[in-house]
Amino acid sequence: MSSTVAHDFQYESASYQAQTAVAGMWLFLATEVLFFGGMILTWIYSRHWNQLGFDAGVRQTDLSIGTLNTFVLVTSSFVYALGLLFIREGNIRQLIRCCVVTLVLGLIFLALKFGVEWPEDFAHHLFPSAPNFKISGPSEGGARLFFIFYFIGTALHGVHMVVGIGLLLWVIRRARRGEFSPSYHTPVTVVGLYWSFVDIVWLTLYPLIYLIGRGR
Amino acid sequence: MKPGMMRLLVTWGLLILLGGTELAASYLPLARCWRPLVMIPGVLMVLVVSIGFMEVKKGPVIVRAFAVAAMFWLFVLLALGSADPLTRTNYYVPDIHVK
Amino acid sequence: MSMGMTDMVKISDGAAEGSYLTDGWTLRSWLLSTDHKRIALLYLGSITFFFFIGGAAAALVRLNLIVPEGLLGSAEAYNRLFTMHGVIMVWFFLVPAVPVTLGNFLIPLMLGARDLAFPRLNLFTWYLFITGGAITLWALFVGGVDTGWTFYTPLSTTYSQGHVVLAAVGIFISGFASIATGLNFIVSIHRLRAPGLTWYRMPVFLWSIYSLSVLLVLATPVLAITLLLLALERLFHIGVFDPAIGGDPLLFQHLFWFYSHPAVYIMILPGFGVVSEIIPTFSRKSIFGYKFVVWASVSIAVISFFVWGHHMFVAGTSVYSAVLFSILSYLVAVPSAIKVFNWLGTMHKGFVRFDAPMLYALGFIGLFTIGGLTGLWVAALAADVHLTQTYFVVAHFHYIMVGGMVSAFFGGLHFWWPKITGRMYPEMWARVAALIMFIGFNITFFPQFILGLLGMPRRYFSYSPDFQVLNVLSSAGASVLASAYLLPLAYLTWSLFHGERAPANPWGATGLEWQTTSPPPTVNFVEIPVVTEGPYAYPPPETVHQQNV
Amino acid sequence: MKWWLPQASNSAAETDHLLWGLVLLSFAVLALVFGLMFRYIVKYRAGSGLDRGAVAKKSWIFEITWTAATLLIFFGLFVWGADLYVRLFETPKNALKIYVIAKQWMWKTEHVGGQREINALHVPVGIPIELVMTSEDVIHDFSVPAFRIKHDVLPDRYETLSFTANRPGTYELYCTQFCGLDHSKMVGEVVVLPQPQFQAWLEQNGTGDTLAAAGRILFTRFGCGGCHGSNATGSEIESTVRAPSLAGLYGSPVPLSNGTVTIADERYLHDSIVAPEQQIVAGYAPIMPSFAGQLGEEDLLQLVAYIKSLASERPQ
Repeated sequence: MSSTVAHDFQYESASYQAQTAVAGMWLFLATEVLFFGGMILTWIYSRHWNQLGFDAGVRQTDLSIGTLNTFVLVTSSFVYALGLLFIREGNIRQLIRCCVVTLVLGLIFLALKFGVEWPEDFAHHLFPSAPNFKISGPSEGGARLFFIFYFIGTALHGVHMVVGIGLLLWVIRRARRGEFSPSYHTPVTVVGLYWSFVDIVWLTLYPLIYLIGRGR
Repeated sequence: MKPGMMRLLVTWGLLILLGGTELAASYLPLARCWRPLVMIPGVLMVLVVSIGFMEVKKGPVIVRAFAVAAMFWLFVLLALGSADPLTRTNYYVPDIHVK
Repeated sequence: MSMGMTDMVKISDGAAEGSYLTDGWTLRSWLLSTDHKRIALLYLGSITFFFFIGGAAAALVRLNLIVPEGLLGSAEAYNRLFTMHGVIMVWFFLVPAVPVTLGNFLIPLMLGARDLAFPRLNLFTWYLFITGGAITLWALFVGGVDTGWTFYTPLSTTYSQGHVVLAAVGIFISGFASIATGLNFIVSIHRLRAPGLTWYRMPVFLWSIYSLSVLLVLATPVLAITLLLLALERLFHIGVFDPAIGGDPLLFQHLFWFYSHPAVYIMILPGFGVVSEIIPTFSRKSIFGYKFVVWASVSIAVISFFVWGHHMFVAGTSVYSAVLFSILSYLVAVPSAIKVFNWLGTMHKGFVRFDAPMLYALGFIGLFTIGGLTGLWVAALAADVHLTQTYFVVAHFHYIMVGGMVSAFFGGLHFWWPKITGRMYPEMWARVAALIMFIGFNITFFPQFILGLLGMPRRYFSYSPDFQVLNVLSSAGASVLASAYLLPLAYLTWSLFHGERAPANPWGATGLEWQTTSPPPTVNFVEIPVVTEGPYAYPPPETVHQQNV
Repeated sequence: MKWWLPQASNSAAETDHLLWGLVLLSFAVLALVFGLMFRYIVKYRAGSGLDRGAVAKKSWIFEITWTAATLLIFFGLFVWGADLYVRLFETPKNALKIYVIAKQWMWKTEHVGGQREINALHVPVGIPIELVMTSEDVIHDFSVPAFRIKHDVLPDRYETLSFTANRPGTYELYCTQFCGLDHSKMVGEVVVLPQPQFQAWLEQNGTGDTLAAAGRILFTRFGCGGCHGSNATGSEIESTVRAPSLAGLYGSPVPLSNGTVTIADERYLHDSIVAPEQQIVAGYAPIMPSFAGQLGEEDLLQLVAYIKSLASERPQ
């Protein structure tokens, strides 16, 4: 690779362009914070008006899969950050390996969530608009509201996970073509920020879905 | 031990620890309206990830500005947004008679 | 978030000499151009198109209101028309208007940069905008929506027969164009300033673009989640806004207005920016209280997120939150007042000329002040109980949107027309158009203040005969206003071919965009200028003796 | 063409004072802004040979003064508006309750005595009125410009709107929250009658069952007596072990299973029928089924009126 890295004509140096891309990603993540912030406000309203039913809904969720998924996602962020350390030293082979492990962990998360947990919920008639909704009687409304939040929240998070996995594949492809070096690895950093942000979204969804209202 | 490896391990350890406390705290017999306090470890985990994995402290100063701005605007949305339901007194009948 | 294909953004060889207009004639060179100036012109064409569609809907609405029982004969058609007018004008004209056209064109020039931070993202936003616009137009023309542009639930989720989901998808997609544009502007203003261009040497236009980009970036995502929840509730017949299962319809209003009030500041902030450029130029005098005007824009960007509750004073929210939102709404009105006083201060002891842009700017100050003052009426809680949902509110926001924003847009268009096209517009015709617009506007909307005070509700297909006289007057004014809007379309198009060639700085204005040729080359500046002095460095008045400028 | 709006309620006069205050303030500010603008663009137009003289170097003196002045005036307007608004929201003591049900594109009003009206509302002069309003479908808005009041009417919730008419006459009633196709047809009239004529009107229209009587029929038909133990004759009602007694329930504090105490108002009675789980009385199992699907808003009003009539005798 040439020592001086190519940069777009409106920047004066490659490192300046790299930092600008990182700043742009942080600002994009700020918009995503507001996007999920709207969801959190619906959680506040739904729970405030139907606390009994809402907490009844929380007790129907599968805590073990949720906790396992949280662990999987936290570890995947750790592995990707490790990969970032390697590319800073120029070790492309280890970067690719770390990205693959992150990819696998991400797929495990999706498999657990949409392959195991969701079908389990459908089987238990927990889909909110199901006529034979599992919880009936006094706290039916609140439980339906909980599962509306549950399915929309996890679906949105799942969409962001799939986009994250796409970005990971793109980073792996470019790493294999040898485009990254200690002086130029902006896409790796930017995708790392996005992946850790998706982990952050899960870290806020996890208590809202699995924990609050769990105890007696 | 690679430079920065310690940072990652500490971050990972902290996250596991906080996740555990969060899980345990959810089993405390809290009154229904105090249960959202379980979110405190959650918020700490978000902070740990943004410092540990996302290195918010590195890079240009506007990175930190955008992160703080996101948190401030989220706080405005949630605080002012929930001001209405928390203070909305349902239709209240004046005490016509006191038995 | 550069896409990584760094080879896409290369400089074509003819970029230095000639102008960006002559730098490639194929359709592909326009539709795939990442030059911010060409993208600005693509946007200019699209929002003009949407402006005339929204305007046509408005004309039909005013036509219908000539007779008390409704001329169009069907409430269905009327409801869908005023909804179309609202949706098109808000999301496809007013929100994008100045930022994507004048903003896209001028920001790199004013910054002394060669292009925005993410050129490819900039082109992508135009395609997002066009796709969103096409879907929304398809929804409106294939049957339309009958919920008003506010989409209140449970009407929009359970009881409406219109194409709510299709329109929501269209607005959802165009929302991402807003987010990406705002992101591009903020990062560019932070990172691409010319050497010597400190924050306090930037023109006020850039400050107001920066403030509105903060609003674009942080408010639009909440609109995205709101429309998503609305569409899902309509498709699955169950959702968080459904009162039957314990949901809260007021939650929708909170989420919707959390976006929509900052959105009205997205619409007016560029107007402040344009007027803050025009007034100093045509008074040949530095702006009065630069720091106060600048920090007024930034404080609007922050406080505008605290006030949305004033749209819901009678909606059933708690009394305490209503009182809280009322005091905050008065707080957000203070920066706008500061700006008006500073514009007047700028004209004080200046050398005022009355070219067309200045006429539009003076019209802006007058009409925006009326709009702003009536905002104080609807922020006072008890007055709002009487005035909300009546024609008073309709007149209030049209005074700010049409009287303020559209005049500023035309003022900016005329002010920078020489720089954008290299041609001068016909001065006399422009002044005539400005005058007719001012008169037609006032005849249209001032009677609506009185109708509102008398209690005529808004969004009524038919009304009681007592209100007919004022409605006919308003409809007459609307036809004058409509004709006034056709004038610039005509003579500006004419000027493209027969207008006299424009010099680099026809107004003798300060600002980096006037230091390059008009129209500028693709790379904007042959070599990047170095800024050494403040933004409006006109000679102080006392040193300027008799001068027939 | 009518050029002014009658003031027909106590709060109308005060609201008009506020509006006139705003008019005067607006004209004052407009005179200042337009005056200064015209003076400057004429006096300092480019062609005038006037020597401009030195421009004030420090602008912040002006800035601080007009910012402070603006803040002061705005705070005054806020206090004036908020004070009147809060008083409007206080439900007056011993108000005459009238029930309003909004339905896509008509208003139904019902008096306690059973008098029912469509798109019309008869009220006595001088007596504080409290409208207890709910909607059967979308959000509507009960607006009477002559009283300077309006309030949204939400589905599945009771919203109240109180006023005191002080001038006999007939005034327009509008729906001012867009509610679909015939939103503009959903208009009516509020007829304010002097008290004797109002009493005459009540008797003349009192043919139907009173709300309470209709409520008792529903109470027996839906078998509420099975658990709540009040027999058809309405004589002494003993509370059975399975459900709380309804005698004297209305208006009295009720201890709930989650430890809080609530007042048994219309909303509590309405919700306990439609969504019993929200407020379970302490010491009782949550076994009451929800009647949400079977009882419309009108039936609920009658049941609530009947339960209120069970309250033991209380001093008026």
